[in-house]
Amino acid sequence: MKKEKLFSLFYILPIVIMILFLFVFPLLYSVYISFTNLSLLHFLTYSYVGLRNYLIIFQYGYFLELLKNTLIWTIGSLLTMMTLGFVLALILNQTDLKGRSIFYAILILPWAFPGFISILIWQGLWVDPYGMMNRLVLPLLHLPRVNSLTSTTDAWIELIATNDWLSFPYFMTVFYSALQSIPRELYDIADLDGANAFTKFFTITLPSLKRTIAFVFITSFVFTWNNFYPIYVLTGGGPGISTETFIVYAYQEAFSYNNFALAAAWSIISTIFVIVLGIIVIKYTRILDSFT
Amino acid sequence: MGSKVKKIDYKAISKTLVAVIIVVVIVIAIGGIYAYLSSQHSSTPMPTTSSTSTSVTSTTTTSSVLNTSNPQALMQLVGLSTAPSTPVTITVWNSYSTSENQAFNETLAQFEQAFPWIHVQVTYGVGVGTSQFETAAKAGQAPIVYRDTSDSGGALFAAGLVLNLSQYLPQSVTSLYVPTAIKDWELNSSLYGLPDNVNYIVMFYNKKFVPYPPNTTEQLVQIAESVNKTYHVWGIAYGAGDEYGYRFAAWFAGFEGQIFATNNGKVVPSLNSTAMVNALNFWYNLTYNLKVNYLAPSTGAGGAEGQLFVANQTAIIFDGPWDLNAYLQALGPNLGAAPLPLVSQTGLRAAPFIGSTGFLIASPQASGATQLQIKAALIFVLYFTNYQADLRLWEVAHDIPANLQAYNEALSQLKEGMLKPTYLNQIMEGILEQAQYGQQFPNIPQMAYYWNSFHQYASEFFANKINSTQAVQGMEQAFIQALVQNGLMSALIPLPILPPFQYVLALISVILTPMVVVISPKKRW
Amino acid sequence: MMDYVKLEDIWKEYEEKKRKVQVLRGLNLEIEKGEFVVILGPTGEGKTTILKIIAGLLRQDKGHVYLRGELVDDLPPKDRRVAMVPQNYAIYPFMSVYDNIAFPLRVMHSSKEEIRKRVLEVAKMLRIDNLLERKPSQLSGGQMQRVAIARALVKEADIILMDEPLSNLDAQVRVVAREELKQLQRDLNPTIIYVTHDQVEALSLATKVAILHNGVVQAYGDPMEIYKRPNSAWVGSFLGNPPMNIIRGEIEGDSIIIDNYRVALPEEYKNLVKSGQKVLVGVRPEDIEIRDDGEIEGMVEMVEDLGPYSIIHLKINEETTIRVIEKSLSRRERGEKVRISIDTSKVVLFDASSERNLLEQYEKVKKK
Amino acid sequence: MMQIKKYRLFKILRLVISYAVLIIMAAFSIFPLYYVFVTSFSNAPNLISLAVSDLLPKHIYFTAYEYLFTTNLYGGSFPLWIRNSLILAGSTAIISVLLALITGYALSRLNVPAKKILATFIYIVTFFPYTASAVPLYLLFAKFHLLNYIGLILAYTPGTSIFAAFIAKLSIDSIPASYEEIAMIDGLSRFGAFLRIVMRLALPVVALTALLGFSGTYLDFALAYSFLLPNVKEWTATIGLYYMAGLLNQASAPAYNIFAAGAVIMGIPLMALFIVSQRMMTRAYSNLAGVKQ
Repeated sequence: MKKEKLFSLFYILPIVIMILFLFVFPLLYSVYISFTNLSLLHFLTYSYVGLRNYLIIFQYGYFLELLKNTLIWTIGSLLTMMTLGFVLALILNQTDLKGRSIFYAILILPWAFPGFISILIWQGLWVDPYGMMNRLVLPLLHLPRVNSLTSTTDAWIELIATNDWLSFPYFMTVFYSALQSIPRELYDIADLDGANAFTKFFTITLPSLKRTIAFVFITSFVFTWNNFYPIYVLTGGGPGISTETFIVYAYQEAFSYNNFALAAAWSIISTIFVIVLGIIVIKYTRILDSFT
Repeated sequence: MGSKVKKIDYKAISKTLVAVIIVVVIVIAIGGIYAYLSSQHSSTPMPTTSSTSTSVTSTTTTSSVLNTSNPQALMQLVGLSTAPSTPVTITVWNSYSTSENQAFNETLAQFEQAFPWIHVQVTYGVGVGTSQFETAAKAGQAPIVYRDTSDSGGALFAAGLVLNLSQYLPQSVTSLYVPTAIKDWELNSSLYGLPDNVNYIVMFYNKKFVPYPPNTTEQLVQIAESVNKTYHVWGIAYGAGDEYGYRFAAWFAGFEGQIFATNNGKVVPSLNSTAMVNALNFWYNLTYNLKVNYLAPSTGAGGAEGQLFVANQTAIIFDGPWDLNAYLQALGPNLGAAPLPLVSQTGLRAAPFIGSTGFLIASPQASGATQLQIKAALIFVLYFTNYQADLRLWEVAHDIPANLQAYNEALSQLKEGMLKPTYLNQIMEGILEQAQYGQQFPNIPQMAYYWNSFHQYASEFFANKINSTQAVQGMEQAFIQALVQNGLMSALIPLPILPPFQYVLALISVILTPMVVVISPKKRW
Repeated sequence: MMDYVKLEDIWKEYEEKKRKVQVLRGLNLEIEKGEFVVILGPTGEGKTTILKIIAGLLRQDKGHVYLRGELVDDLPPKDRRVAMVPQNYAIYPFMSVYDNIAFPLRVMHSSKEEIRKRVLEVAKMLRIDNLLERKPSQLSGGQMQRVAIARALVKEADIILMDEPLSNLDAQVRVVAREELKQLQRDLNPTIIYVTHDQVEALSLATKVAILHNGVVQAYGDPMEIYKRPNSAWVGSFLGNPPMNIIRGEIEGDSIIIDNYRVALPEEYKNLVKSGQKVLVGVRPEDIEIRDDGEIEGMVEMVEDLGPYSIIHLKINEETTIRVIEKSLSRRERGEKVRISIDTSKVVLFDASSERNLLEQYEKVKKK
Repeated sequence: MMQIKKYRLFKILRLVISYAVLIIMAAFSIFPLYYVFVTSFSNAPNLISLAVSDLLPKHIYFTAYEYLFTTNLYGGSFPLWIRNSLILAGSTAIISVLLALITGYALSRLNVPAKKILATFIYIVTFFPYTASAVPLYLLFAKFHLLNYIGLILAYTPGTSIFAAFIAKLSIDSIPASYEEIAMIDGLSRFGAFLRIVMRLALPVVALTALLGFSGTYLDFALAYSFLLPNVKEWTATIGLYYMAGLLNQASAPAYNIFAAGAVIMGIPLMALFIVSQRMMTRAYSNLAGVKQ
């Protein structure tokens, strides 16, 4: 028995070691740094300052503002892209629809295209009034133009729409996969019972996808919370700090202000938030139960 | 059965939770203790290696004329009588652009011929002002030589990552460079780098739309309006909303403002002034009321400003000579360059930062360099900022020389109209003229905290979120806060190491409240 | 004669959802070479666990496994030279039939020609040589089963473990497969350890049956012998369909008193019991006849019509119901009163407390 | 009769709406890519197209592609960097697959002590943002002299593997244990059975992990840049492309047509890979739905 346990540890060892080095070490290091004054003037020799950095955050920082932004960014992105992915998956899952695979192939292209390039391209597309979004697409749809420099709302629209473009194929794929694994018989029985499309959706489709939605939600929640590039490239957190999230702010704190200690403290606080929120979701969805 | 299983599951999850909480607590505790312990060690002041450098300078012959092109003279200057028997390798991070690299490579070939015992390992294409250098320095892997801008070099020097050249070179080397340029590299009367060129922004205009370069802001507005009316293109493309304050500093100065003031011998920000209000309002007016300025989302030749300028969609932009080639290619003889205009309200010139790029040498803690490597690096930086090297940069890439001799040579070339194509002479003259109306680029560490403070409130102002008074108050406050947070200004309320009781309580409750929610048994999702 | 497969005091415990389940509790089993042993037991009693322990896939917590007379506790599965046919056949879906059968040989690095020769030989024997190029998804259940057996045979291991290999087959195919399996064993004479919960399979296939219950072998021996003379009341009631009637009774002189009725005490038990002793009377439903002059009267409670015969449940008193097989097609009604007679020569008696066969107890004493 | 008519009408309506949504979304997904494509064949280094008519180019220039394939920058070249990227991404993919599947296997099959706590822990530490771990990682890897491909592969692998390990676990759950048991009896070791049988049966997950591992590495810029900066010959295609297009060096004006051309060269194989493996991908992800309630 003991030998068996040791033996199975051997299998889990590689990932544990990697995680210790690649996640736990940086985490510990950041916690450590956040208690010091490592910054431009104390770069090679720094000292312990206790909770000073955390106090700065709560006393001087834009804590609530950033929290609000981070939530708008995360929830706004997630809701829209999950809905989009879900609707597309439902559409693609109709058996009497022709050309499904072609559409699917086209629709996953944004995912397959180098993201760092896409974001730059989108930056160009959103330029007001020259980018194609403002010059062609939005006027075509009779929508007002979007200028992220002059309006916070516009900045959020720009960010979330771009993020949607980048990520909806992933959600579409996951939901499409899940939909395909629902046994046809369930629908056949429902048909015999005379259920309409809505009843079928709410009694069969949605419950069958509950787990998938939960798993995808928590994974993507963390990813989006920590996602940095779209904001950094598209709006740089502006106007002002109105689209700045914890992570973007921490990054700027580290690399523009060279205040690595404060940046570490911001990162730790941000991480505590995701961990707490993550645990709540994990707890309510019991998603990790299936993985152990 | 079902309920039983549920119960077991619930228990398991909360056990996990407890484990996670314990892990988090342990992690934080270990981190804290470790930080505390190691700070006890590291807080003992380290003997700075530079002070033990056995005063190399004493052996230097303070010869009347320094000739940094002569290998022998260079070696003597750093205290070497003969070439060492074993070769020395120095690592160099090069931040030149592609065209500048042509000049660099030529100089490098000559250098390697002159100093066969120095092997130069070049990393091309490094950015300036990069955090890469800091991270590498933290790991003790910084390059021995780095080419950076004077202001971010100043920050590196303040951080102790860069060698104090004053301890290695005689004061007389400063005479080799254009005074404004070498001044950019002095902090607390220490020299921390040697400049290879001078840079600042100028006004580029398109002769197709602009009949004469505006000399005052009144003229600027006039021209912009008439261009707008006649040609239906933008008069100016200046993304004041996407500004970090590098270019805006010129207007700020023109409206009689100063970034820093001295108060009881201490440097304090002085952004909260009518000058800033006026400068902001001036550009707001051009953008929103007269609608002749395009509030571009990105700057430079690759940004929206440059692209509009290149596409004949705007008459005037403000940019530096580093983008000259792109504009020259696109506009040819239509391209004009002139100094920024006089601010009519004050009668003062809009004065851009006269910055400089140059070579600096990493401190031994940052790069792990030996004394011999440092000597080789000194030779390198002197050689690459000498007359020939700098003139080459001017000829190939039109960099404004920082080497005095090369600068004078460039001026005489312009006077004789020797540049080809001929219209380039006029452009370069315009660019060089700007140097007379510049302001010194502050390189004190405080400067590092100016950019974001300015940006945050300027962009909110141009997004119509706040008025100009709020903006200037905000940026000043943010600036002060940043300085306080980084220990560059004393705080109004001193920050204790151990937080007040209520903060600890608040922090704990912030962390624990959601956890309590988690632990409380609830219906399954 | 050396035991070819020997399990000695095997203990095994599982942990399931934080609860410890003891599956095997000191199991002993000795199997001779060339035997076809069927391990029979209810589901969830650890039959498959035994096979896995023999194969080396699981390690017993305590006890020893001997194969061919050698202790193999520390030998990994690949070195134990056994073959196995798992319940779901585990035919690799990504390989053709040929590759599936050839797999064990490939792993042993046999030569190409050797593999080809052996696979064809085995395939021909199992009449699947026409299926070799197919993919498993194109096979029927019976064909899959043959492929699985072919794969087990191909490596010429002389110990073959089978885990309910017939349970996934249709009833008709199953009968044929059973016959074929039996024939195969006779022809090639490997030692087969076969696990099932199906009594018919056990009785028809086995040269020896081991009945597993509560983590130990309850009975081990010739299947018909166990059927006729089960060594415990549990074995008696487990084996046979309908199961053996176990009725409470008391010895009184030369007869057994059941309820108010008197039944003659069988000859062989005469010296083993004394008056007043409480016993359990085991009698198979087919050994009871419905006769008007029968000793015992009961009321028909339920009739199971199975076609060739019916099972009649007779209520004797509040706590005793007796099952009787009646071959005639005559219909009985619920509530009808009938009389039955027990063939006393076939009756077995168990100790009322230990539930062991009294005969066995006596033999044990004699041995000592 | 009416019923059937109504049903027909409903069906037609449903299909029409579906097609409309699909066509709009397809246009939405393709438009930026088309834009990149067009830009790569122009000779204007602009990102902001100044006229709608530019969307249908009158002239096609191959200058950007020519530049990418012929220019030698600092002693490196784009084809060399592409090769480097492929090697790096390929190795990461292989190691990610091994790591993910081994972990998934252990979680699914083996009696790992404190499995639940371990899994939760593994899951939760990944919440720490990448941007914050970049500097500590650099310092750590510098200390171990791992600022090279080996270090990069080590740093890339867990990101993909942890997510993939959970999917692999679900996938392996659905594979009957008898497959590997029979292989072990037939002469493979446990690890051998894992390699030859389990990995093969979990092929969709293997493919998905490989794909995610590959694309993650292939497209990364930040980490590769900080690790490989001093060695031009070891640069990856992403770093190379940034330099070729002049996006990193503020002293040169960006050439977006070159950037777009590089994007096309890098993007087409990746898109092909995604399209080819889409079936595997859907099958791998469908494991998520198969989770027991």
